[in-house]
Amino acid sequence: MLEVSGLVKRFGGFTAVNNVSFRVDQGEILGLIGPNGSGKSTIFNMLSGTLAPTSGSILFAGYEIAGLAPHRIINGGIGRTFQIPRPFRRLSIFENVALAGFYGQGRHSRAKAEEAAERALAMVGLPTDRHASVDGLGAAGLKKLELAKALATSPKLLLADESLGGLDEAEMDQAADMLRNIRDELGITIIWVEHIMGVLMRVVDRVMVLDHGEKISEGLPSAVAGDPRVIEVYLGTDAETTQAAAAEARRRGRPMMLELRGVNAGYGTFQALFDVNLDVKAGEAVGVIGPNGAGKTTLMRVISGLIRPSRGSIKMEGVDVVATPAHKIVSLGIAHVPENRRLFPQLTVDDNLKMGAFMKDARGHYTERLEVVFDLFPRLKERRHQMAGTMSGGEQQMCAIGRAMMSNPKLLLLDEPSAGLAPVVVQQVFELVKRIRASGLTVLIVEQNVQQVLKVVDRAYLIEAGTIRASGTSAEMLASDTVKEAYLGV
Amino acid sequence: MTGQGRLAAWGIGLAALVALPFVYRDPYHLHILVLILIWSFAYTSWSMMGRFGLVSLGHGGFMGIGAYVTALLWNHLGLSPWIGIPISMAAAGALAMIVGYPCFRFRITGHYFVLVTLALSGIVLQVITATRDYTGGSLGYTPNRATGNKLLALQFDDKITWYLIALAVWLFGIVVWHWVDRSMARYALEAISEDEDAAAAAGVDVTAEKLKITLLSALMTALAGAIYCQYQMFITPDTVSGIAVSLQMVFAAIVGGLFVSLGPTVGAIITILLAETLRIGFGTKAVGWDNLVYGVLLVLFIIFLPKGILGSLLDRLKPQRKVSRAHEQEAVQIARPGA
Amino acid sequence: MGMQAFLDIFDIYLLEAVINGILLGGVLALLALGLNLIFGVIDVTWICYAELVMIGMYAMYFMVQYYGVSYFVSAPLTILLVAVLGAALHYLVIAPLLTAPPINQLLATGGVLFVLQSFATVAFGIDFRNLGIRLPVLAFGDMNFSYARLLSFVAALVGMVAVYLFMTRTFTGTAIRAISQDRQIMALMGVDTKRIYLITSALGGALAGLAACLLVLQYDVHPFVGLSFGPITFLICVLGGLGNFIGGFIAAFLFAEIISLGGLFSDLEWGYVLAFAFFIVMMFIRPAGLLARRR
Amino acid sequence: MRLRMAARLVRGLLVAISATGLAVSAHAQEKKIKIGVVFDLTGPLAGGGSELNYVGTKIILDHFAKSGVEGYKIEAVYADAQSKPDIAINESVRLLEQEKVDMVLGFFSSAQCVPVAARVEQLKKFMWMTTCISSAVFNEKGYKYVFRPQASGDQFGMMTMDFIAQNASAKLGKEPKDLRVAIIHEDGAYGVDVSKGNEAGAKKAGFNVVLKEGYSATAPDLSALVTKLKRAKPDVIFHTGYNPDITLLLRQAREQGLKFAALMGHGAGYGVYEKLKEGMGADATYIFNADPISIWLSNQKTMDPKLPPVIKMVGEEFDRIKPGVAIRSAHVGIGASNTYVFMSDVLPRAIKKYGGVDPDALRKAALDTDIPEGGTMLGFGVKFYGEGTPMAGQNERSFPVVIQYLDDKSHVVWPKSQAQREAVLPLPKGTTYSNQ
Repeated sequence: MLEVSGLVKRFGGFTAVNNVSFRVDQGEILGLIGPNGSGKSTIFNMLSGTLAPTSGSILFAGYEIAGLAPHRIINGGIGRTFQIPRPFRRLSIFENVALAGFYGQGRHSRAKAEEAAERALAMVGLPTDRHASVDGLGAAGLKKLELAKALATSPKLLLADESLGGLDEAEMDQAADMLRNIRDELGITIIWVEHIMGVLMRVVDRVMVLDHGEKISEGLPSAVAGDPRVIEVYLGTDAETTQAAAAEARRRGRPMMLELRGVNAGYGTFQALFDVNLDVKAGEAVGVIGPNGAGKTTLMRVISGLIRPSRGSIKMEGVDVVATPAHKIVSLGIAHVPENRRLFPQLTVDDNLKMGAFMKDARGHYTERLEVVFDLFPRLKERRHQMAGTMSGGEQQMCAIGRAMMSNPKLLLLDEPSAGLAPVVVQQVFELVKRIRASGLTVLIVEQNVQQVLKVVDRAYLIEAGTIRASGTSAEMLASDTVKEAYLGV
Repeated sequence: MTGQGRLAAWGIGLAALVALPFVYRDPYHLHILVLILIWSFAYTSWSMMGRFGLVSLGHGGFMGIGAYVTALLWNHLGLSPWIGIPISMAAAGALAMIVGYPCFRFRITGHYFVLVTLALSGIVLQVITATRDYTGGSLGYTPNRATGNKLLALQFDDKITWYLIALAVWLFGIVVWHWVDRSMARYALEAISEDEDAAAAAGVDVTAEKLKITLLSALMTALAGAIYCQYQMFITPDTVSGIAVSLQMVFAAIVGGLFVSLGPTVGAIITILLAETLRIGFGTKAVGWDNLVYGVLLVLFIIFLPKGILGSLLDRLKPQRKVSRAHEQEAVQIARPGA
Repeated sequence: MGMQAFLDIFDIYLLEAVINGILLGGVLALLALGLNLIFGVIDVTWICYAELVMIGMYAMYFMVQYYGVSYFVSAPLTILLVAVLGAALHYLVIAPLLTAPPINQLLATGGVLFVLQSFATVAFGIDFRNLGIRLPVLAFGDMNFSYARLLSFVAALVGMVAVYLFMTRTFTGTAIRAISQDRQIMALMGVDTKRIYLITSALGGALAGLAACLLVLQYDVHPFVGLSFGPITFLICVLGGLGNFIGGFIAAFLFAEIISLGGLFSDLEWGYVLAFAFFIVMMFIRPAGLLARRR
Repeated sequence: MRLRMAARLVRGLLVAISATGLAVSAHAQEKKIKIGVVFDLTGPLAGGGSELNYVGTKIILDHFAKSGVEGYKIEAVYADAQSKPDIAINESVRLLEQEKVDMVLGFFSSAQCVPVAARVEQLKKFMWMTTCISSAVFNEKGYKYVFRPQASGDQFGMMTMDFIAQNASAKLGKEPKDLRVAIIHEDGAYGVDVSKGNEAGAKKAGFNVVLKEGYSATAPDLSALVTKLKRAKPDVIFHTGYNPDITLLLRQAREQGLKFAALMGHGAGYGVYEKLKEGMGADATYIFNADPISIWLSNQKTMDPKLPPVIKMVGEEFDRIKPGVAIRSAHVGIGASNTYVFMSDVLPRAIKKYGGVDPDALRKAALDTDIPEGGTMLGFGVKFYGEGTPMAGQNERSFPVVIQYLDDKSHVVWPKSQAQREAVLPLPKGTTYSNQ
């Protein structure tokens, strides 16, 4: 049904998808997995025409569709959902789906479109009331709407992008069943991208694993879960024991630095965190692990004040910071290295570091801090006049951490420092984290790369679907079945 | 209101409007009414695309083409406006396609789209001025008085005829508005205005849909220009083309309310009456005050009543609308995490 | 046009037109500088930018002509005044609309345009006012150049350098550049974005004030003087790439040359027609500005 | 603050609406003539002379309002055309149909005269144009109710050409065929019309026209035009413009080193010496201008003896309204004199002979007008071309004069009959624009 060969996509110098080939057979459900930034969404975007491939061929039902305009591909029988639901809020639920029913099938009659909309809505279990507003839908409802829109285009092949993120357990199971039903009842072939492995592994016929834009494994779910390369990607290989004992020693008798109690937070109607409790003591390194979409980044944003929690308290050295604006939280000694580094690409390394020292108190110590950062990362000194955007990923991560350290923080928040980096570089980044630790700074680090992170932290929390599921020392966490299940679904 | 009740209300309103000039004959007030109707039609034409986030400042250009091409064909070739108007509309439509296609193809949106269309109005204005040997330049242009058949020349001396013509044209605009509002094209355009990628993923040919509404809007605007010319029998580059006219359309549509069919009409009534009463009210005693008030009102409207007078009023009257439109003025989210 | 007639165009006057184009470019570049700053940093189009310049020109006129203050004392006062005006514009009109669609901000400043124009009409009347300062003329044989224009040209250069130094050497300047690249994470740097916006607006206003001080040497001031320059300034900024100072600078000269030479070969308006058409074509070829890579 | 503004606005609106409504019913039965007066009080034309015309006109109307005319009360309703033709049309229609004025009077810009005349004629109302000069208003239109005592545009253009033609060999030392002339003009009805007269005059005189070009009065930059002029090397430049385009052109001409022997202006912007002086300083000296003669310069010896006191009265009133103006612009006199002709000659006749102030009475009275040369403050006489002639409604006896600005005064230098002194031609050596 679908035959992809030699698919490549480059963005500037960055290769997001590198020479991927695969095929999907009629009536199959193919699971597509891989860590963040491994190229899953990019492949979806090429299959659906949102992006044109740099090279390679995509044969769908015998026709070459690579590079066609999206509406032609959709009309040709491929439907897709988006990772983050993108409903049309100015239209009612019914109109959203009817729109897809009308245009998605090459614009036949309106009556037929409405018929298709009713069928699709019934299929996913949304009301077929014509006037119901999108605004009333919660996270699960939006995901359903996304699916209904794709179904209304009467696809032969459905590209389902992370249909489960942000749902609770019951909703997840329901959604997984729905995908199965779609295949069984409508005979629609499905490619499914998902991070929640447990559910995915139960439903799919075959799994394909991507890492850094390349296919590293393919096969039956059970086989893939046991594939050492896959385990390496998700959990790391050298399972050497951590410095648990040292950590334990360090932990004792330290004053409390950061204290979260009953924190709830989200975006609009979407709740991302549920009653999160978390402690970080002075001098400690604490990790937060969990699959994509579990709420890790939201947690970081809540601490640094970018998002106001809807409930709960956050105390930094005993001071409640819930009502403090983000730019003032920095002066309390919290520095946040955001996900994907977020450097100012068109500024030099020097200027980026300068921004880190923008605060009044920090400006006075600008030169001293620069020394400290350059001591820690000599590479940055060499690159100081280079545009930040032109450096390698590892160097950029150095720069991002260096920028955060310019404000002379007490607590460093690191959000996925390894995301999107090559394995060798990931190694280097964790070396950096170790060095920072050694300098005595308190660190809270969020990571998908369980193995690596557990090597550098004293303690860790496992977060899943916005809730803390487990916590313990690094060694305890590594041995935990809960962690394994969360990652590999076994 | 039920569908039937609504239809009845429209019917009664229309009958009253048609009957009006036969009952009330004050010529100056009729003159103002005719102007309001013609401009309402122009503003409605603009809002056809404006309501979908396609803010064009090029409509001054389309209007200018409608007026000038019609008048030029009449004066130089003796072509009746009955033929000249379709030709002028086609010319405006062609221009809209020439500029619109690359704009939509290359996804020029937001500020950039506004500024490209702004340049378009500028071009039309300057071309009219530069070809002064034919168009009379900035001094303006008068269609020749018909010597023969007035109907053929579309020139009438009495206000009632013009009032009825303007009413018909205006009604045509409202009907087209409703026709688009009920069509699938509206769904597609609303979707496009929110999220082009997602709309494409639902199978919508984004470029084609945008082009279609732009074409429709440009054709109607050109018609408005031609009618204005035939009524006033005098046009200048500044009154029917250029950036000022484009801005006037945008402002009036916003003041009245972009998202309801009668919004632009309400906008025309308010802006024209405001301008007239302020000018007459202040008269020669305090020159410049009328525009000052006008400007302050515009700023206040955009800040406090972005949905316009009629839009806000309807919201107030009908708190439970079928689809909440509270988000209509929210910025469309541009940044999306992770590519 | 015959061949000879065509060749006749290439004379000393063509050169003069070219150089006059460059000098006009200086004026336009100066105008584009401040607008570009606002555009690039706050992502807002001040449709009324040229009207701020107009108010500044009136301030110069009244101080110099009416109260007899020396030009060099009036100039900094004017720059200060327009800077305050710029900050006020941001505080009163833009700030309440920052979360609204960009189009609404653009239109609100359009309303301010009306307000400023009619305010000037009410306050100063419709007379054309002239500063009455007549600078000498620089002559090279048959070619003559105006000092006033040379001055604007130099000021545009100096203004650019000054803005460049401010933007690169100071913390605030660096923050202004950074905020245009990633608005959302500025808070993580301890930067209060509201304050930076206010500073940027004042700076944009100050540059409009500077432009006013120089334009008043060349043009009569009247309430509608802004309309002569406003639209073309926006186009220059977009053509150069929003927020791209060098791009804006180059675009100003390109535009000025097209206007100057286009007007030489035919009626003056054709220069503008060509310039606008050039703009539209360039938008399709380089939508992100002259110096940007193709998307 | 904003609220109070809004409240005031609402109140203003209510007042205005009720006022317009009441105006209809308050049309009283007393004997009175209501005159709608339209000039530009805002926009670029206001500064170009329209406002001065308004002042002159108002002085005369106020003067007659004191005594009334033949038992009729005089009521003037003023409107601002805002320098825009469409507003001029709207206001004229409003005055005639809403304010129920008996006639409209005034109009500065030719761009307004042309469409307004067509509209007024269509409404069969009476129109008396005091100022605008475009011949396009009448050309072959056959209007019945539109009259203009003012000279027409082509007469302006012919007059300056004639002046140069008569002086070319004596003063400029060139045969007509060797004399290079450039004709530039703003592209409105006014500029186009005058330039046509220029062209006809140049052809008649046999000059070598090296450049003829129009431009928009609102153009922000005229340096390309100046370069073209430099390339064409004209001896005499015939220019028609408003302000600020005149100031801009002459400033850029100075900066770019344009040289010539004489500059001939044609009214409008060139009629307001104050502005020329403000913009150009000493360079405003020696400029020529064709305009109806200033009432303060006209030859009072050959004038109807009842007029000099009126001139004096206008001058005193003007000084009271606008103190400290060096040269009382000719525009004031144009408005005053042409209004005076109507009030003192046409209107009394309409009332006495034709029994009222309806359009037909006014029209018949206007057609009867026969004022000999010297019978108006502007020196010329008044007699209108009759029905059936191409210029029906135009005064056949009006003529402009050529004046020159010297020592901050204007002096009539042409035609010979009105001349007060010899023209300074060419520009003296050492002056900014001199090509000597």
